[in-house]
This record gives sequence, structure tokens and C-alpha cells, in this order.
Amino acid sequence: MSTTIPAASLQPLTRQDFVSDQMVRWCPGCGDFAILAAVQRVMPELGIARENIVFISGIGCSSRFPYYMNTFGVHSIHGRAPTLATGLALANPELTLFVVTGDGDGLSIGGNHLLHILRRNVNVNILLFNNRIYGLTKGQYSPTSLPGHKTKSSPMGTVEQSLNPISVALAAEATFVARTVDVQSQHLTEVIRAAVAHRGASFVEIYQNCNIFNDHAWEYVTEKDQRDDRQLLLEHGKPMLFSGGKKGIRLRGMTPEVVSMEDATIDEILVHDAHAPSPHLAFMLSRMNFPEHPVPMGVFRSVEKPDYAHAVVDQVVTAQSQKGKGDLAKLLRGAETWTVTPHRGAADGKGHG
Amino acid sequence: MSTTIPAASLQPLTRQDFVSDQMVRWCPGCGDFAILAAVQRVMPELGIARENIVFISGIGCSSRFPYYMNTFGVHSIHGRAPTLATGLALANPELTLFVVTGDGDGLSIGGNHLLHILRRNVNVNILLFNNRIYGLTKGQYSPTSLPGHKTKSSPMGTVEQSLNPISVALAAEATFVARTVDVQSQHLTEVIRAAVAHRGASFVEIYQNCNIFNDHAWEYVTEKDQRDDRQLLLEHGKPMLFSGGKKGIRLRGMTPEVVSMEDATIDEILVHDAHAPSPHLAFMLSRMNFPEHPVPMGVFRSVEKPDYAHAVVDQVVTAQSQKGKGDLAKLLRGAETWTVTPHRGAADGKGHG
Amino acid sequence: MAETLTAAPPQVGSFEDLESVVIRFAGDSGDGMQLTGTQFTDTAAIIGNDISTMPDFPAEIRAPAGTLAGVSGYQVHFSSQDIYTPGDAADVLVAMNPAALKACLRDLKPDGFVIVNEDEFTAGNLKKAGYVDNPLDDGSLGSHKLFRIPLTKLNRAALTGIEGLNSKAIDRSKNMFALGLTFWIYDRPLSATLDWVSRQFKAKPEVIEANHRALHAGYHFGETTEAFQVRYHVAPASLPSGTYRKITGNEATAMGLVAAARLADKPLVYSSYPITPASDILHSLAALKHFDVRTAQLEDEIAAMGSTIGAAFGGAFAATGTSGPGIALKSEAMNLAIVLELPMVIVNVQRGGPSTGLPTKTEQSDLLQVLFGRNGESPIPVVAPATPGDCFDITVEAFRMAVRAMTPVVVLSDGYLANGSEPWIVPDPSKMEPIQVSHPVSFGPPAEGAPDFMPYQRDAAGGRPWAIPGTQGLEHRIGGLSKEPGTGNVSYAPEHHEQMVAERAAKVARLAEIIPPAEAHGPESGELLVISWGGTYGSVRRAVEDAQAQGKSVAHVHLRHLNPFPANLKAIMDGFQKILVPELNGGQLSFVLQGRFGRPVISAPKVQGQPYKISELAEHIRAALA
Amino acid sequence: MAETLTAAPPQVGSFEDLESVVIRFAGDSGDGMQLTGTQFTDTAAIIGNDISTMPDFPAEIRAPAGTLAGVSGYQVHFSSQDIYTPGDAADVLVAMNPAALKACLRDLKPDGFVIVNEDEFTAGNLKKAGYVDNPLDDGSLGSHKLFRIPLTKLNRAALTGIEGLNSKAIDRSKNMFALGLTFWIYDRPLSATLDWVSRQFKAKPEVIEANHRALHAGYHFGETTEAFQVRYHVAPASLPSGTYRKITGNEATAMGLVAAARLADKPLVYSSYPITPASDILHSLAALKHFDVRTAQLEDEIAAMGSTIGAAFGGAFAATGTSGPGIALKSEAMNLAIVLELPMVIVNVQRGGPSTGLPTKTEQSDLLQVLFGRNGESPIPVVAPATPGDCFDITVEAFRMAVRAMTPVVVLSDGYLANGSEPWIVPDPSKMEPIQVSHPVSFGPPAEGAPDFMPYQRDAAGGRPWAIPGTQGLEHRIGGLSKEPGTGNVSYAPEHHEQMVAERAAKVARLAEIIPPAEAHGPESGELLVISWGGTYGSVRRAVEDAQAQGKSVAHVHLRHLNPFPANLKAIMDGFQKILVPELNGGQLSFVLQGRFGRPVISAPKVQGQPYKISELAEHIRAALA
Ligand SMILES: Cc1ncc(C[n+]2csc(CCOP(=O)(O)OP(=O)(O)O)c2C)c(N)n1
Ligand SMILES: Cc1ncc(C[n+]2csc(CCOP(=O)(O)OP(=O)(O)O)c2C)c(N)n1
Ligand code: SF4
Ligand code: SF4
Ligand SMILES: [Mg+2]
Ligand SMILES: [Mg+2]
Repeated sequence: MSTTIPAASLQPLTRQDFVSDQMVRWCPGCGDFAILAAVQRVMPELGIARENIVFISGIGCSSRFPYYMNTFGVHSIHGRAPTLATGLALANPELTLFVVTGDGDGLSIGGNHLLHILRRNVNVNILLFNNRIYGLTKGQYSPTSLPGHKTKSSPMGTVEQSLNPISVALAAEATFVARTVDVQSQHLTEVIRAAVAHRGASFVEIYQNCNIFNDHAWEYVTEKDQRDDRQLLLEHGKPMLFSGGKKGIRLRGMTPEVVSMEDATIDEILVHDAHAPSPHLAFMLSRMNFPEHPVPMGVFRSVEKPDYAHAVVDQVVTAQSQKGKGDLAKLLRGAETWTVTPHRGAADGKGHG
Repeated sequence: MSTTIPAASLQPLTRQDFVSDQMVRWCPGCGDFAILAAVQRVMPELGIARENIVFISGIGCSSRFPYYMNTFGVHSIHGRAPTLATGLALANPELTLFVVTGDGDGLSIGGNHLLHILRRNVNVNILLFNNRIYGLTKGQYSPTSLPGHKTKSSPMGTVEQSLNPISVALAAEATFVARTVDVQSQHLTEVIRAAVAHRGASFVEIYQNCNIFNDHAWEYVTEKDQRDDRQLLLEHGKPMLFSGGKKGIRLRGMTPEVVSMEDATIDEILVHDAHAPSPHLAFMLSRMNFPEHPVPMGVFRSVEKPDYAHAVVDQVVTAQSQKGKGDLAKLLRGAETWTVTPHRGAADGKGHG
Repeated sequence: MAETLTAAPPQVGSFEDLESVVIRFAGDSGDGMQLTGTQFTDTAAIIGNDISTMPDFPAEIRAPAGTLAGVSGYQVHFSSQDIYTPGDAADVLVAMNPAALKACLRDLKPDGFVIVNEDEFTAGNLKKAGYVDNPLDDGSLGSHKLFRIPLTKLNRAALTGIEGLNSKAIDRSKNMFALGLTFWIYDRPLSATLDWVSRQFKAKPEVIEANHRALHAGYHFGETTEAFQVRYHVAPASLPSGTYRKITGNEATAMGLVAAARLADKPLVYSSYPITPASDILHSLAALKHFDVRTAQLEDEIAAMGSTIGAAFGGAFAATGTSGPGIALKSEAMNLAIVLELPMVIVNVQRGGPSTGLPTKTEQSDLLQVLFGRNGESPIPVVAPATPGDCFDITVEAFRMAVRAMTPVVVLSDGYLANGSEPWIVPDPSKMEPIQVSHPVSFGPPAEGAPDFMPYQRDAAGGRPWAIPGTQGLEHRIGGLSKEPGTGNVSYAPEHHEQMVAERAAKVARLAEIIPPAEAHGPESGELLVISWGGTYGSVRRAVEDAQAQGKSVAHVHLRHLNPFPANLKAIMDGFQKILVPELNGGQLSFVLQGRFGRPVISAPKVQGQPYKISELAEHIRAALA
Repeated sequence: MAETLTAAPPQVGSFEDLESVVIRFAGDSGDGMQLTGTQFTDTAAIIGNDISTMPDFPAEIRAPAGTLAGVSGYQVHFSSQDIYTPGDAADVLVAMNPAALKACLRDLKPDGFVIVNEDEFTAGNLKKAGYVDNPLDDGSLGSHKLFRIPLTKLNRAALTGIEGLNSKAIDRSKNMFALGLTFWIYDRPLSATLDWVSRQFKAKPEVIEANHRALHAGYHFGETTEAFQVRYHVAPASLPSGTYRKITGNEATAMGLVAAARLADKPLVYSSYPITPASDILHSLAALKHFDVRTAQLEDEIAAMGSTIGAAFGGAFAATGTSGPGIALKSEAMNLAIVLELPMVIVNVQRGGPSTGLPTKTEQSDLLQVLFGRNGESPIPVVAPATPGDCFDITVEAFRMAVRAMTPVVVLSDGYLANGSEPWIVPDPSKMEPIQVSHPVSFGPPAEGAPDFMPYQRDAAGGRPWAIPGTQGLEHRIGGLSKEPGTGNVSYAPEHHEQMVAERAAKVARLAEIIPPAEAHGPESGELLVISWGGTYGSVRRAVEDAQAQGKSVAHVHLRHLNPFPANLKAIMDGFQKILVPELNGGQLSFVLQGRFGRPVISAPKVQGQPYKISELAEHIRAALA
């Protein structure tokens, strides 16, 4: 281990370069496969050296993800992946970090860390696989399960309101917030590309099907024939049209409503502004849901703010430019010292035992 | 301890009945005193027997609150008060519960429990004393400290975005969300009265001054001469006027703007709808802040939803009406039993050692 | 639904009598092996065998088909004798694919049977299992007796023509074929399984039909083929008379919690966050709402612990359940519970650690954690069930202790007990002693000058009054800061702190007054005392009995109480020259015994995520006596 | 800013020589007593006395003025001899109000001086302190020598006429008056404090003026009044020669972390969540950004632990600090760190427990928690500093151990060490041994057929390669599940699990190879060995030396390493008939020693949130020898 071969001897990478040697341990048919494939496919396009990429996860089916990526990775503990990512960014702000989490890992036990990593704007890409269920523990309801959902732990139906991950991320001051779907791999890769391009914390909700414990959870919005009618593909600066341009979103006061383009002109249609300084427009979009509204997909919000680790390191640089690179001897001496000279008589040292 | 004197022998209570025998241990001048006084004053008006009231808190200066209320109380551990309240509601859904927390207790270590108690709509009144600082640990910044705030732990200024407690509560699907101020005791008591009247989780942010570690934090909005101009008092169904009716809030697209009533008619002014099913209007209000806007005060949102503990107990009642009150003997027998009769020959019992 | 079944009368000549048999069903996670094992067990139990079972499955929901990682197994030990364990090694291995064969072969007796689904031994599957050559052909099965059965094909053939069934569904029932075959070999009736299938798939007649046919087909295959020349009989065991059911540890724990609440006439509030292998307790309880069971699935283990404290403060019977990592998270709040002095039960179904470790494997390595894993001096009573059925008794007892001493109590179960099963005499709840709970009652508005309510005034057992919200005149505040004795007011006075620490320790220690004394199984004094705890009970007891039968001077104490220890434990230990402590960890009870009594013990640790085998214990006993 | 001060030459006739003096300054939380004590200490240190201090303050920021709960105290022991502790009892109590008198009187020597601010002994204040009669008048002060000083009035008089100062600000400086008086009594120079005031209030000349005047006024009051007939001299101590500074434990810990990182040429990432008494480490480090210290204040202790793991994975020197309740929260993530096998340091500044307990008081009651408070077998090295200055050395050593064995290491400090101070010889960083860190380096893109990188391949010390992101060709994945040795791939195989558990235990045990052997202070064998650890070092060492001086057969081993123990500990213990273990908990090290060595020890627990007094220890030694 004595020679260093420069990392610059880069050949263009392929999808295969990102496939690890580990057996993928998901149930056949799980939506996680599609996401894995899409992520592995998008990686070589990012132009980031493999060794500078780290995937960090918590616990859950989704959190097995890092094992399958031939990058650096940590499969940590339940809900805590964002905290590891924060420390790792502090150690090395130049890495490209991914956090892979689930609706349980990220919004149940890990909800607080999610809030705070977003608020701090750590430069990390958070992929939350939302299957509205706890997969790995065999099918209990999650914070995104719909009210009334019957599961092993809620045989008479849940009595809890579900969390809306996009709303939560926006309230946490997230600078990049998006939504995509396991089965729409094109859209998925586009969103991931945008997330990685964003400097700071990117939050991506991915609708994911758990065919074992919550099959068909997203069918109402992902079903091929109906997608067009039930999804609103968000594009910054574009009017919010869907259903092949036949319908659009118009504001009535503060309330978004669906209009047929036969009854409305394009000027009446709300234009998406992902860069709006206030997140309240994006928040409104996050509340839109089928059947009243189409489900918005794509980038809800994308604004520029300094990222946490660089801001911390900037303070280091500033401090060093103000005070010089710390002098350890001076630090140890502190503000006041005094000297005991031998003529005072040297005694046996006071040891520490 | 053998006789029970009926709890009904109620005399009208006075403020003094809610003052405990414990010495109040806050710094002289702390905003907590005013809140304590207001709460003790409002208690007798609620018509709730003292023994049915429980104050639960975490850790922090603010969290000392329960000791000073002559009701039931638990001074629990840092950030976890909502979890105790949830269990207590399950044990006895008829109690009137208060959670007293701080910006650190409730939004830093306890952020996730806050999210989830709101989402579950547990019937509890959450009072979050926001002084934008950790008081008890002597002055580190908190999640609501403003960016750049210099404290013991951020001598060069914080590099984190601050959380907006109202935005967070709304994203957590809170059914009642309000804001008030320590020094406006009239407003404070009104808001608390409304919170208690609300069934389900009520979230109240209280601007509180920590005169030791973050003095004047709220002065810009609470300063007597400028209050009118800098606060927007929200009232359901009323147009959003302030500055003694001289100014109002109008929507431009999705953006609220301040207009002088000389330049606008009352019809153009946004009317507050606290009962709107979607929280997005309230969320927009939560983003308004001085100097662009006045700071909204009062009830942002108040909608009716079933409360958690009653919903759980309703399932118990439903189950009992469907299956009868559980028969323990039957439960123990389970689905399949078989009988070993003596003729098979009785052996030594198999014990458990 | 009690039934009394008897096996069909033995057909003379073709049967051999056996005392005990251990079968291991193994296949892919999707092969339904857990169900197959359960059905075999249920029938064995109904016939009157003594039984003991051990499921063994991967942490993934469904690892890649055909791989070693995806193998799911279920071992049943059934016997005409009193048995204690699922068996060290299997007599029969039913392997549904090459991976199952590879993973389980080492647990088969040298002369054991291997029944394989030959159809699955394709080149692809062999490779997935890491076989270079086909073990069915290369002689590597050695002394094992191999039965190659084209099970997939036979099953498909048997099921042709069922309306509405695709080929995936047909293949899914091949576990029933295998089950039918084993039923034939051991001469068991099909009726219990047939009934179960009918109940289970009420709405799907085609599935019922498929499973019934597959079961019969397997049974008849045994009869028509020449492969099996002998069939076997395992007679009913001479169990104590009574009404029995089969029970797993987690079922017993759930029922213990319900029973305890009922015995105190209280609602049960069970707050939890799912975690393997404890989740099933939540599932069981969630289905028991009609017992006034209020289950809450919280956002994490900390919340579950907090909710349990809140519920206890409110006067409910409050409990929470988790596994080791969850205890780590709960520890701060457990400490609060300890100083608030409220009664509650905390179930830890241990699994292999450290960290996420081995979620589906068993271990006893959380003993030190539950005893010591909190800041400050924070004594907590700890009990541990010995068998699946004992989970019921110990849980009820835990609540009794909790209420007496006003303290949280930890029940240390483990994955082996939780998922394992045994026949259990159904207790009669009307004969169980009620749990006495007395809340101080209201005195009306406090009179001028009347003494204040003292929430930390000690009673005879060292407990304190459980005064609950809603009680007029007893309003009081409690918290996590150090307290003045009696009043519970916040106090940092050195002597108050010292006294409260001592009072909490004393009331826990004094639970020894109501704990049954330890019983030495064997001589009262002698050469070797084996001390065990938790789920190793069965194997240790059998190993000690075997050693005793060989005339060795050895006795056995099984501890169900780890804190406090039974009062007579020291005295029993003093009667023996050596003490051997086998356990499924690095030597935690050994450490505690030495730490407590300052006397050396011989530690026999095993940290493999697997239960102790009787043979391993025999070896430890031998070595200790050498 | 090194200065070499000497005291003014003694004025013959009016001075009495003393070896040591203990002064306790006590007043209301708002009275500035911590500052007063610190200033007295600084001057004593600069003069060349040996010093040892103990601050003692309430958990509230500012409890109600005048109450017992609000009393804040600071004890200074200064001496011409080598001293080990802040002193069992005070020679002088400066009490700024009745509550301070009441709270501290019991810690005063029978013939000690009481200097009170008589102006504060009003009816109202007496009542707040719980006095019925005025203790200054009712003779209750007994043998103490009382000095009543109208301190408030005198100070006001001295400060009249300073522009821009209101009466509140005037009164706020009365602590300086008290300080000036004590400086006069013990013949100390004012210069250090005058300078400090000038620096501190640079922007507020009126405040400087006020404090300077108050200090002088107090000094002159001593000179002009007749009250004090004698003044005292405490000569400089004969400390080993060198450059000294005063240091508190928390300062030393912070600098130790910085030094360790510097010795390895690494950035330091310190992730923490504020908690008493650990917060000051965060504060110190946050001000040292120019040392490439990256501090993060996280949302809770779990996040701080997670961030520390992430930073360690990234190759930084990563550390976190907290107190007992925070450790409880961190325990699940600590376990992850243990199985990921990454180097980091976890500082636990212990306080009184359990639960929130006594936030500002000291205790040693987290030993068992840090050793055992995690699920599964999860060994972690634990070290504990012996004195405030030793916090520096032990922290550097902790990082050395962490890097060698690739493991988190716990530093168990405590509130007494953290806030207490002593003179400390400033080390020369150029003479400290570098901490060798080697990260495996890139091999470029892995060649076809080249062996994969093995993240869990053991090196000679049992550690593993610290391969960090950014290194080409070393991409690998690690996690909390059980692993295959070498590759680190997920594995549930029993033998893999067993081996990894054993490897982790072995590498921690093998740290004993680099730990200095335990030293018996006293005879190598004999009647009694006293074993202590942590902050009790000073009192125990003194008590043992006193006993030795009385000819008793007693030796002392002070443990700075709790896991693993020094390799020779057993051998030393074997040389003594009895072993006495005094500690500030319920007997935790006693339990560990018994548990480890199976030999009884005599436990001398103290659980009062207070340090051990030498006299109490003397009594324990006497009793043990009886
Ligand atoms: C501390 C802790 N608590 C509980 C668990 C058990 N657990 C593992 S994954 C999981 C939930 C997973 O749900 P989600 O994040 O939605 O992931 P999915 O499996 O659905 O992808 C739970 C509760 C654990 N591993 N650790
Ligand atoms: C587990 C734990 N971590 C940290 C602390 C230390 N701590 C006590 S209060 C507090 C923050 C208090 O801030 P806030 O909630 O805003 O209350 P305030 O004092 O400002 O009212 C902290 C960090 C603790 N008591 N327990
Ligand atoms: S349980 Fe659900 S989420 Fe998990 S691997 Fe299987 S299908 Fe996917
Ligand atoms: S520190 Fe601040 S918040 Fe705490 S009691 Fe003092 S003034 Fe109030
Ligand atoms: Mg999920
Ligand atoms: Mg605060």
C-alpha cells in the first residue's frame, strides 16, 4: 500500500461500474429494483468519480440500497442516515452524498433528522422511497399510510392523519423538493439529475410500490392509461397544464382549481415558479391530490442557499485568515501563565496516578 | 384513605387555586412569568376541575412550568413531553392536557414528537415558548435563532436556516395553530382559551423574551408603539387589516402584499379563513414577517378532526359491540386445543424451573 | 374450538415406533415453510405429542429466490416423551431446493433422511446455492438417506384442471404436497390442516381446492410409491392431564399482558414501534381491542416509552415491547420511569447484537444492557421467561412486581422463545389471583392547614401512592430531577439525593420477598451447579438430567428472576464446589454473578445467534467436572 | 501572555504563615461568585500556590434571589504544598446573603471565619433563607469567627459619582469589594484582577472604573478597619519547575481534542448537543475554528453521535461530548460505531443521575452505562482522567487508542473535574508523539481478477483499514448487520457472527498492550489496596498518604483505564489481603472488579452528588483495616 495511482486515470464509467457484487435482496416485483436500475443508469452521466460518491441509508427494505451501489456506502441505523451524512459532509464537503430512506425510516423514527438536515441545507441528495408501509418489518402502517388503512398493527384501520412528505420538506425550509415515481424511469432519472445538480439539500419523494404488503398503493396515479390525466408534470416557468394540454390549474382566490382548456385561456393558468423565494406556492402544490386535482410531479422548489458544510469550512477559513492557522503551543499556554523556577525548589511531580 | 368525597363539591376556582406551593425559579424579568400569570388567570374561566388538568413538559427553563401550576403535572425529559401526553390521553381521553415546551425542547430534540402528536391530533394544548435560544443551558442558539446569530456555540454566527414553528405545525397537519406573545396578556389568554376549546391538538407559539441570553429578540414586533403597525391580528372571517385599519393585506397572484387602505378597497383585502380545509392559506400567512409584512398573530388554523385517543377508544367500543367484551378464558384457549386425559397417563409436570 | 383427535390405528407390520422425531422443513422464503412447519406442529400437538419448535428465517422479506440468504426453515420436535427443546439435530430434512439442502444439511443427523424436491435441482438453482456439482448425484450426501421426489411435477399433475388457478398459484401449494408426504410417513391425520385451509381461504374456493388436493396427493404419493418402506409412529406423550393448546412465546406474552390488565380490572395501553422479533406482540394485541386493549404504534421507541410512562401516570396498565436496539433508544426514558416511580412492563424480545446484528436470530445478550444501560444509579427489576408458555406467567408476574414496587419491570424474552412453540395447559383465568391496585382516593378540596399529599411517601413494600389525574385534592407534580423524599419536591440536597437513591434500590431489592425461591433440580449440594436463565432452560435441563442419569454430581438452577435474584440463590450456590453458567452471550450472567457474589464461576458463552444444543451443554458439563 | 509575579514582601509582625487555606465564596446566583472565585484562584496560581477549585451552582439559570435554591458557591484551596483537592472544609466563608450562609455553613471548619455582607441580613432575606432569627445575632454561629461587614453600603459609598452607572450596576460590583478584602487578608496583589477587568470591559469604561474602585475599596477596608488583626501568608508551592497555567477539566478536554487532531494532522469535527456540564467543551471548540475545528451543534445527542460516525467515516478526527442522559440517547448509535469499527472519541462529563438528576453536581455513576449500555456484545474502551489537567492527556490517549483499534473510545470525565481547576504545566506540543494514521491509498481502478478490498481484514493490533471516501478503488459498504470476517459482507452465518464478536473483543482487550501499567502508590503488597478511578484521585491519594504516614499497610492504585484494565492490575491486587474501592456511585467499579476477577472487594460508595472528602476516605480506610 505504498503507491498512489492518480484518481484522474478516469475512463468513462458505465452503468455496470455502479453495480456492486452483492446479491440484491428484495422481493421479486418490488419497486425498489426499478429505482436501483435508474440510479445506476444515471450515475455515469453525472461525471462524478465513483470514489467521491457515498450512499448512506437507515434501516428498511429501501435502506438496503447502498449495498448494491459500487460506491462508498453506509447502511446505518433506523432513521439516522441524515446525521451520518451531516458529519461526513463536515469531514469532506466535496463528496457527493446520497441518503436513501423510506417513509418509516425518514418520516417516522427519522423525522426530526430529516427536518434538520433540510433546514441546515447540507449538500446531500435525499431519496425517500414512499411505499406507505413498513416493508422490512412485514407490513405495519407508516406515517404516510392513508387514514383507515388496515394493516397488521391497525386491523380496524388507522386513526392517524398521514404526513405529506413534500409539505414537511417545504416546512423544513428545504431548498430543493421534488417528487417522482419508481415506474417512470425517465422522469426518475431526470429528477435525480436535477437533485444532484442542486447544491444544498435535495429532497426527492419517490412513489414506490411494495408489491408484498401494499400492492397498488400508487396505481391510481401511475397507471399507464391514466397518468396523463392524473399527473401534473411541473416545469419551472411553464403553465400548469396536464391531460395532454387539455386541462390546466387556475387559481380561485387562494384555491387551485382544475379547468378545462376549453373554458380557460392560457393566461389564466398558474405558471410554476420553482425558484420563488417563499415556499408557499410549492406548499400549495403539495396539497393537491387526486381526485380533486392531478398529482404534481417533478421539482416543486429549487432555490439557492449556501450549503452547511461549506459554510462551516468557510468560517474555518475566515478564522484562519483573521487569527492565523491555530498555534497549538499558544493555545496550550492560554491567557495567563506563570513560571516556577528551580530556585523555588523542585518537588516530586504531582502525577495523575 | 377510605372515603371518597365527591369531586362535584366544586366551588368556583380562583387564580390562586392554580398557584402551586413551589418557588418560581426563573430569572427576574423573564417572559415566562407573564405567561405563567396569564395561564393561571385563564384557568378558572375554563370551568375544568383542577384535578382533570395535567401539565406535561420536557426540559428547559420553560419546561419548569408544571411545577408552578397546582394541577397534575410531569416535568419529563428533554423533548419527550408529547409522547407522555399521548399515552396519558390513551389512558384517560377525558383529561385536559397541556404540553409546555421551548424552541429547543420542542423543535430541536423533540421535533419529531411534535410532528407526530400534531399529525395524530391528540387532544392536547401545546404551548411552545419561543425565545430563540437555549435558556437553561446558558445561551446556545436554537432552531429558531436567526441565521448569523452569535452565541456561545456560534461565535462567528450560525450558518443554519431557522425553523418557522407555525410552518412546521401546519405541515404536520395540525388542526389548530396559533401565535401569541408573552407581553400581550390579553391576547395570550384569548388564544389559550381558543386552544383549550379546540378538540384535538392545539399548537400555540408564544413569543417569549429571555432577558438573560437573548434580550429584545421580539422587540421589533412587540414594542408597544409599533405593535399596531407590525402585527396583523388574525380573526376568522375578517379582512386582514392592521395599523388601526389603515393598511391591509392583498393578494398579488399568490403573493401577499401590504396595501394602504387609501389605495385599496375592503373587497380587495384578503379575508382570513381559519377553517379552510387545506392548510396552504395558513402556511402562506406563516411566511409573512416584518419588515415586508406585519407579523400575523392569533389563530392561523382551526379545523375539526376526530381526536386520537377518542378514535382509539371508539375502536375499542366498536370491537366490543362486534365481538362482545373480551372473554379471557376463550382468548387463552385460542383456536385449537386438545385434551390430555388421565388414561393417557399423567407424568410429572413440565415446570419452568 | 377444542377437539380431541386420535391417530388412526397403526397398521401392523408396516410401522416402527419412535420416541421422538425432529423434522426440519426448509425452502425458499416464498415456499411457505413457516406455514408447513406450523401445520405439522399443530397436528402433532393435537395428536398429543409433546412438541417444541424453532422457526429460522432471514431478515429480508424475501431474499433472492434460490439463494442461501433466502432460505427459510422450521424445525419441529415431536415426541411421546416430555421434551424441552426443538432438538439438536434433525432426523428428517425436507429441502425444497438446493439452497435449503446446503444451508441445513449440517443440522441433520448422520443417518437422517433427506427428502428433496428434485425438480428444483436445476443447473441455475445449483449455482445460486453455490453448488458446483449436483449433491444428489455426487455422493456428497454420504450416510444420509436420500429421497428424490419430482415434487413440482407431481404437484402440477395433481392440480390440473382447477378453474381460476394460474401456474404460479399451483406451484405455491407444493408445500402442502410435502406436508402430506410427511403426514403419511408419520401416520398423521390430515383433518386439522384440511380444516385450517378451509377456514383460511374462505373466500377463495379454488385455493382451498388446490391445497386440499396437494395435501392428499402428497399423502397418497407416500402410499403408492415404494420409496418409503417403513412408516413411523410417535405415540402421544404422557403430559399432565388438562386442556392444551400450542403457544408461541410472543402469543403468550401478549396474552399475559391482557390477562394482567384484566386481573387488575384495568385497560391495557400497549405502546410500541415495530421491530423484529417483537412486532407480533403488537399485532396480537391490536386484534384484541375488545379486551379494552389500546394499542398505539408510535413514531419510534422513545415515543413508545414516553407514551407508556404517560399511560402509567394516567392509571392504565401500561406496557411496551421492543428488541435490543429499541431498548438502547428507550434507555433515557426508562430512567425517567424509574425516578417517576410508576408501574409498567417493558418487554425486550432479544435478538442477536450488537447494533442491527442478527434481527431474526436469538441471543441473550441484552442482560447487562437492561440491568445497567442508564445513567446514574437506576435499579430496575428484570425477569426472564424459561419457555414459550412461561412468557404468559412471567408477564403477569412482572405486572405484579411493577405495581407492588411502583417501578418499571423488564421482561427479557428472546427470539427463540418468541417464535418457538410448545404445548401449553390453558390456564383458568378465574383461578388466577387478582392484581391488587389501590389508587389513593379523593379527599375533596384540601382543607386549610391539612398536610399536603406526599407522592413519594413509602408504603410497606417501599412503593409509593399511585395517585392518578382525575383525583380531586391529589394534584401533584413529579419529574426527573433529584427529589426530596416524601414530598417529591425538587431538591439538590446531598442527603435527599442519597436517600432517594437508597429508597429506590431498596424497594427493588425487596421484591425478593415475593419472588419464588430458586429451586435446585438435583442434589442440594455437590460438585457442580449449572445456572441458566431465559430460553436455554430446556436444553440445559435436559443436559443436566442426562448428566445426572450418568451419575454425575450436578444440579441445575434456572433463574427466572435476574434482578433481584431469588433470596436463596447465594445459599444454593454455596452448596456447590463449582458453578457453570452457560448462556447465549459473552458471559453476561457469569459476570453479574461474580460481580454480585464475588465468587468465581465457569462461564460457558455461545454467541452464534443460535440456541444451545444439548450436546454442547453436555460437553461443557463434562469439562467443568473434569 | 506569560507573567512572573511575586507577592509583595511580607510586612514583618503582622503576618502569620499558613500552609494551606480554603476559601468558599458564596452568594446569590446573580452575585458573581463564580467570577470572584475564579479571580482569586488566578491570582493564587500566578503567585505560585498550588490550587484546586470546586464551583457549585444551581441547575437553574437564576433561581429566585435570596433563596437557598439560588445559592452559587466557589471553593478555592490554595497552598504552599502539593495539594490534591479543593479541601474538605473551608477556613473562610464569604457569604453575600443569609441563604449563602445557611447553605454553606456546614462546610466550614469549626474555627473558620465567616465574612458576611451584613446589609443583606434583612427580615425579608432571612425569611427567604428560612431563618427565623438572625443568625448573626442569636449565637448560632458558635465557634466560628464572625466578621459583619456592611458591604453593600461601603461599596456604594466607594462608587459614588461614576458617570453612567445606575444603582443596580453599582451593587453588581460588590463582589469585587469582597474579593479585594480577601486579597488584603491573604496579601495578594490586585494587578491580575485589575488587568482582567480592563480587558473584559474594554468598551465600558464606567464598568472598569466601578470594578477597579470596588476592588481597591475592599482592599483598603481591610487595611483601615480594625476587624482583622492578623493577615496571612501562604507561600508559593514547590511545584516542579516549568511554565504553568490554571486549567479546568473542560478546557483541558477541549485542548486535548484539538491537540490530538493536530498530532495526526487532521481536522477535528466535534458534533454535540448542549448539556450541563459538557457544554463548555463545545463553547471552547467553537472558538477554535482557526485550528480547523469544525463544530456542529446538532438537533440532539443521537444526531451528534451519528454526525461523529459520519465524520469518522470521512477520515476526520471525530469526537462528541455529552453527559449521562445524552449517553443513554447515543447508545444505539454508539453500537453502530462499534460494529462499523471507526475511530472516534466520546466524552461523557458525568453528572448526578439517574434521569435528569443533579445536572450541576458531580457523580461517577455512568461507568456501568458506558461499559454495558448497548444491546449485544459490544465492548468499548473506557478511560477516565484523574485531574482537571489530566483531561488533556487522557483525551489525546483516547484518540491514540481509537486509531489503533479502530473503535470509539469513551472518556469518562465528571462535573467535578470539568469545572474544577488546578495549576498545569503547559506541555510543549513539539515534544508530543504524533498520532500515526494511515489510510490505505488508491490503487486506481480495480484490475480484472484483482482481489477485492477487504474492509474488515485485521492488522497486527486487531484493527482494520481506515479507507476513506475519495480513495479510488476502495469503494466499499459497511453497516450494522452481522458480517463476514474480512469482507464485511452481510452474513448471518453463526460462525461469522461468533468470529466478528470475538475479533472486536480481542482488539479492545489488546489495547492493554499500549496502556501504561497500573502503579501501586505504596508497598507492593500488604493489608489493603485502595483502588479508585476518575475525579476522586486527589482525595484518595491524600487519604492513603495520610494513612501511610500513620504507618498503615495500605497502597493506592488509581485507574485511568477502565476497559481494558492495565494488564498488571490483577497481579497488584493479588498482593493485598483486602481491596477497598471508594467511588461516587453505588459501587460500580467494585462490581466490575468482582465481576472481572471473581474476588470480593470492599465497596465504599457515596451517592450525594458531592466529591469525596479526605476525612470520609480516612474513615473508610480505618474501617477496612479494622
Ligand atoms: C431502532 C429500530 N427500531 C425498529 C426497527 C425495525 N424496523 C426496521 S425497518 C422498519 C420500518 C421500515 O419502513 P420504511 O422506512 O418505510 O422502509 P421500507 O421497508 O418500507 O422500505 C422498522 C420499524 C429497527 N431496525 N431499529
Ligand atoms: C437529553 C438531554 N440533552 C440535553 C439536555 C440539556 N438541555 C436542557 S434544556 C436544553 C435546551 C432548552 O432550550 P429550550 O427548549 O428553548 O428552553 P428554554 O430554556 O429556552 O426555555 C438543553 C439542551 C438535557 N437536559 N437532556
Ligand atoms: S417487502 Fe415490499 S418494499 Fe420490501 S422488498 Fe418486498 S416488495 Fe419491496
Ligand atoms: S435564562 Fe432566559 S428563559 Fe431562562 S429563566 Fe432566565 S430569562 Fe427566562
Ligand atoms: Mg416504507
Ligand atoms: Mg428556548
